[in-house]
Amino acid sequence: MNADRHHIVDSAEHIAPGLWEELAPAATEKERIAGEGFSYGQDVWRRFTRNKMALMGLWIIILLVLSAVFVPFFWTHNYHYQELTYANVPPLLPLYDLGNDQFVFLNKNFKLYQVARSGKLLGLIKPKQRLVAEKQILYELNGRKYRMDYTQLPVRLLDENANEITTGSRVWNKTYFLGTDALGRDLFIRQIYGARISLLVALIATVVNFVIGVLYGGISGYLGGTVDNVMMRIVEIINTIPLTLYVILIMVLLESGFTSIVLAIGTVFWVDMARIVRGQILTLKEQEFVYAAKTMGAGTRRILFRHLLPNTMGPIIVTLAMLIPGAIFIEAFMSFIGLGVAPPMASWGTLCSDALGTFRSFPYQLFIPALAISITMFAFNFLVDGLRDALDPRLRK
Amino acid sequence: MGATLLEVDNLTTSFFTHQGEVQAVRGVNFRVNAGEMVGIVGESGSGKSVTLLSVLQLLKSPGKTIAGRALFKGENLLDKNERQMRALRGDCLSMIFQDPMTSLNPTLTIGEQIMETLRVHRRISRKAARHRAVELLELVRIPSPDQRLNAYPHEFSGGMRQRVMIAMALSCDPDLLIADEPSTALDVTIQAQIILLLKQIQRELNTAVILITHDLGVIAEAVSRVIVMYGGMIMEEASVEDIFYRPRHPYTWGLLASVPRVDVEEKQRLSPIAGSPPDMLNPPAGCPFFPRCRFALQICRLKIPAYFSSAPGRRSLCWRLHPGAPDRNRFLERQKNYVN
Amino acid sequence: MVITLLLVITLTFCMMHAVPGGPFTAEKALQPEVEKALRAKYHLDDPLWRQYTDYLLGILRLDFGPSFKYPGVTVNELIRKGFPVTFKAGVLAVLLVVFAGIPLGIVAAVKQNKWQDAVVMVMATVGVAIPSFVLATIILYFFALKLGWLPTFGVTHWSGYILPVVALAGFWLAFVARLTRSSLLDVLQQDYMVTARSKGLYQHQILLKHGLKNALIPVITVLGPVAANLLCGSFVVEQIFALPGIGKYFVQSISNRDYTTIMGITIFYAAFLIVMVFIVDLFYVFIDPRIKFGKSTG
Amino acid sequence: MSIDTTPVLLEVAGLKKYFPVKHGTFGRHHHQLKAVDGVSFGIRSGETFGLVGESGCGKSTCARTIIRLYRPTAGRIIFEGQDIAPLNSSELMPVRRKIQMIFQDPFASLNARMTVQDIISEPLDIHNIGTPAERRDRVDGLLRRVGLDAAHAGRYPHEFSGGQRQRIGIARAIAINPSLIICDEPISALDVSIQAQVVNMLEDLQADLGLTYLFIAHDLSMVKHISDKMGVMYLGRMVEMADSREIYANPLHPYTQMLLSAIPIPDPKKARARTPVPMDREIPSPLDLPMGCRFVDRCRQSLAICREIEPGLCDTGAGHWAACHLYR
Repeated sequence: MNADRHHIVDSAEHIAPGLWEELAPAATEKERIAGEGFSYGQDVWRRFTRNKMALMGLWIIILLVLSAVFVPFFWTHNYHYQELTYANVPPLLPLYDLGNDQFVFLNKNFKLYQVARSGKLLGLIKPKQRLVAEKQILYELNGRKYRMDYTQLPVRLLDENANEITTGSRVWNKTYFLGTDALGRDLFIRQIYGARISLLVALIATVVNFVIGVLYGGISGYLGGTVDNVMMRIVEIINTIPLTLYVILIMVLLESGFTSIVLAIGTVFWVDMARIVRGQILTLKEQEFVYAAKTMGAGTRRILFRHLLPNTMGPIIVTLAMLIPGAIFIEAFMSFIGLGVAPPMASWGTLCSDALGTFRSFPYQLFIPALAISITMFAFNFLVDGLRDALDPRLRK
Repeated sequence: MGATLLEVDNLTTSFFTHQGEVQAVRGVNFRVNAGEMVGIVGESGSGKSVTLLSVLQLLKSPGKTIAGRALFKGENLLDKNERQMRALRGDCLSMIFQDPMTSLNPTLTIGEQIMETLRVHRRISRKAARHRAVELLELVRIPSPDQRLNAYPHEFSGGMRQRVMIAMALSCDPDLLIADEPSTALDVTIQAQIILLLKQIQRELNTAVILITHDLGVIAEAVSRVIVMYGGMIMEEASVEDIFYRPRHPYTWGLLASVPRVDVEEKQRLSPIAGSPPDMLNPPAGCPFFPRCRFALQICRLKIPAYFSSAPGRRSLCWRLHPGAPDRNRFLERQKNYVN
Repeated sequence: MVITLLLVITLTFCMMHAVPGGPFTAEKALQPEVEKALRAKYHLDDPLWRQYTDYLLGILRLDFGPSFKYPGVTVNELIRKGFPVTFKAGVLAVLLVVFAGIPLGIVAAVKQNKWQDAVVMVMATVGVAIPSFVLATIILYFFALKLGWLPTFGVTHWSGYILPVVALAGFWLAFVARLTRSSLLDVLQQDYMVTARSKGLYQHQILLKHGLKNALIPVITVLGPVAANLLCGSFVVEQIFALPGIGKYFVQSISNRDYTTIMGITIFYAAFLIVMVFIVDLFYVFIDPRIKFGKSTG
Repeated sequence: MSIDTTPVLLEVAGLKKYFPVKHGTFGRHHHQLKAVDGVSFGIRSGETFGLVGESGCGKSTCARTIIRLYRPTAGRIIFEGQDIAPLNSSELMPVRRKIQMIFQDPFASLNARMTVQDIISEPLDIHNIGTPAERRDRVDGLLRRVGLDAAHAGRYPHEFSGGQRQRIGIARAIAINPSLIICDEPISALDVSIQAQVVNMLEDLQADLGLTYLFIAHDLSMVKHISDKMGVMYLGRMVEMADSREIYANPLHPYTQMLLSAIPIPDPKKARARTPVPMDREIPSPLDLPMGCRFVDRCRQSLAICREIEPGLCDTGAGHWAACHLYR
């Protein structure tokens, strides 16, 4: 028997006489209250912050937004300047140590660069002579001769005695933090611009969802009847066809470009939100607290904004967080198939598609934007999961 | 009265939630004899359903039975693994639930749901199972049972679904039927039919029934012995007559005085129990009922009392009944104020 | 169904004809007489309503007309050539989604909060976070280029389908696994599951007969749209793996501004999709007895 | 209090509320669900009128139509001498100050996003009563009136127990001093010991504030306890109406008899001594009503005429009304 749990005492036990006194009624009749006085918002926040992954997602998104907004103001490169001498320079440079604090980097496109030990690019080394027949290029550096041999790939660097020089340590490219693309544009700043595009798309999707989706669903659900029938019929028809098809059609119609993406997303991207809000409003409308407000004489506006919508906020936020990655996804997809932003503007989708051609030699050009998209998606997904758990009424006591 | 069928001893079950341990059942012990109908009465959160779900090992995830034994025909159910329990459930021990609307699988015909129990435990052919299912539906008075076997639950009314549940529970002639608030979700007229049906089953099939309810009226109509639960503990146990005419626990008094009586002519004011049920996350250190008890003593706040028994099969958990308690007889006189 | 399709046709038609300047202006300036001849050839001089009715009648005869850009090639031919490849890849991908996604979801739900669940959920989260074109290029890079296990493009051999199908199915597999998991977890909490346990059924009966049948209802609802989206996903996957499918022609026609092909393929897609959704609806009625046929489809 | 001389506060005459029911999306066969189908009764000032019946009998719809949550299909609702049935929402505003409602579900009837302070002061807010400071004082007073701590005004509903929430609902209902309160199953979601608390509070408030109640419940014993007069509803119709004690002592309609015999009595000897009226048939679908009397299929005493003509409610003497051919 678990004695400390139950204190079941023997009837023969002696009880101190003082304990037989009656309890004052005040001590027994008092109303208890269980909670700790947290509002709904505080409660949600507490549960949200307990979820480490969700919190991480939130931080990543905040970081992304901050860098997308501020980095272009002070970054030394801009997104459209082409420096063809530095085309296709990767972010990681395997260096050849030539002694005397001399370092060079040999790119896969047969270009030799002089590099500082720190990883700063110092300049392209002009070849002294091209031996096309032998598939060799001769260089002279500080009085010593080197030859680049491309009889077999990957290219090798040989010294005067035709011995292969082995690469030393790899250093991070200090001039182009994430390397350059085929036109010698700084990929880092292009990534940031890609983030700008994606986040702008996310912002627009949010606004559209909020304004059109919530309003459409709210009106449809609140008014009900024939209005609701007609409005839902429209949504049903839009829903039969996948969003991607619509967006493609709209993009074809409007010529590609950022405004078209915005328009395309804006036209059809609110449908899910409208359906969810409508469903919520339909259930809430039959809740007794709404009837209570009506019996007090509350007007439509009060009922909608004080009673219905605040109680729909949870699902709205979760849906929003779910739709944002979808919007980013679609933009990337469109840009990838060539319907996105016009060059020289960069988005993650165009970066990926640009990199596709040379991706056997320069996979970093593809992996970096791909990673950027994926991390952003991860962040949003974790955020959604966290929000859903925090807002789910079933998990609340 | 038959031999002991089920003996529960010091059963302790908690739910381990995010906020902490909710002590739903705290050291409950009682026994049920073969063929008898026992009522367990208590308000929501008193631990009455959890007790029986623990016995059948049907608790959902944060719930865990920490201590105790549940001897069914001498074997401890709590020692059995899922495989052994599976063989018993639906066969010797079956259960029906409060809400017939959600307790039947909406995507299977009721015939299938009755027959599968038979086929698992009796290993009979589909045809034989179907034959038996028709018999069972006749037993619970469902009209044209042969056709109704092919119907889905949503085609039945609430009362009919509860009959189907009972038919399902009876399919393998269980020794013990646990009915967890079987009539609460139903209208009074339907409730009366269901209770009548349970009484008839207990009488005719000699099945022991544990009837869990919060309705004292249902208890008075149906059972022979009553267990009153509060705050995860048994407050009082006695025969149905003793509970209604000679109760000894202030909580039982409170319950009796809270319900209006149709059968009494003159209008009288109800005397409710003040306050709210205890928070089982932080139950009182002493008697769970002391914060709402009019007769609470200093000791009630500090220590859980022992059971005081005045006759075999009758016990009450109250310090006022302690041999050393002051004014013990005057206290017992008070019961007259609470019973008609 | 017919109404929706008609709406799609009308919408596509209007959109294509609303393109400023018509289909030939995008090119270098054509000789006026050449343009005139071309316009006459493609009946662009007819009044709009006439073009519309002609087009509708054509579709009724399953004729999507000639391609603007490839003289002598009809859209029908393109579809006939491309569709088998797309369809094969699509069906394989759907099968992969169904037969891998649903079981993974079940495992995760049954082993909730155990390592199996964690593994599935990590995989599923990765799956929904990576766009199909990223997944396609990454697996292409590793399995075809780096490891050389599988061909990089073409479908001359069955192994050529492996990577495209995985790339196509990836996102939806993860999506379906997550959905199955949450749906089954939901169902496992239902009262009738306790009833099933209280009846002493076997674990597999409880899980498969009682749990899964109910849990699959929401999963089946999304399978129609999933199938549709798999087809749309084929646009880029076919591009990356150089599969001669319908999606490849579609992307080409977009960059070529080949309006009749865009229109034809869009309508073909839409029709295919509507049929898929319809089939799913039929299945839905079958699995959920509470839904009467006609109520859900309208 | 001599009830018969006090004025009638609410009179409902021939009240009907039908809901359209659709079959399928294309279906044009619109059925009508006759939730309330010609109900008449009156409540005198300071009185409690109880309304009982099985679920689906239309008692809640009746209440919601009277408080004008629904627009009645037909009939009059005369409150303080004015027919409020045809009024539009702005014309209803003065009436809304005088009729309030207490709801069944203590969880769903309070907006979870509002503090108790906001919930209780909302009616004051809507009707522009008092300054913010006065409203705060009023809320404090109301909270104490219903036995809660005024210090908890800033808390949210989910922190309170079911009984406490129901008291918050009562405080909200009495905040603007209404004369009529419609109690729509106010205790059926509560525990036994809490039900009595709420019922006693309602009785005290009636005595102190001179309130009039329309009390709806399916628990016949509680309705009998609290109401002076009561009506029994069956499938949208009032089948019997009389003084509460009279109905229990002398039920006329076979349906009332059946209901009464079904009530479990918390007294083992009495419970086992009585023979229940057999009730093996269930309530028919309100969409598919039988011809004639709606109760005919479940009735043990039905006559040939019962299948032909629907009986009207008529006075069998001494204000005891019944709608049954047995008493014509």
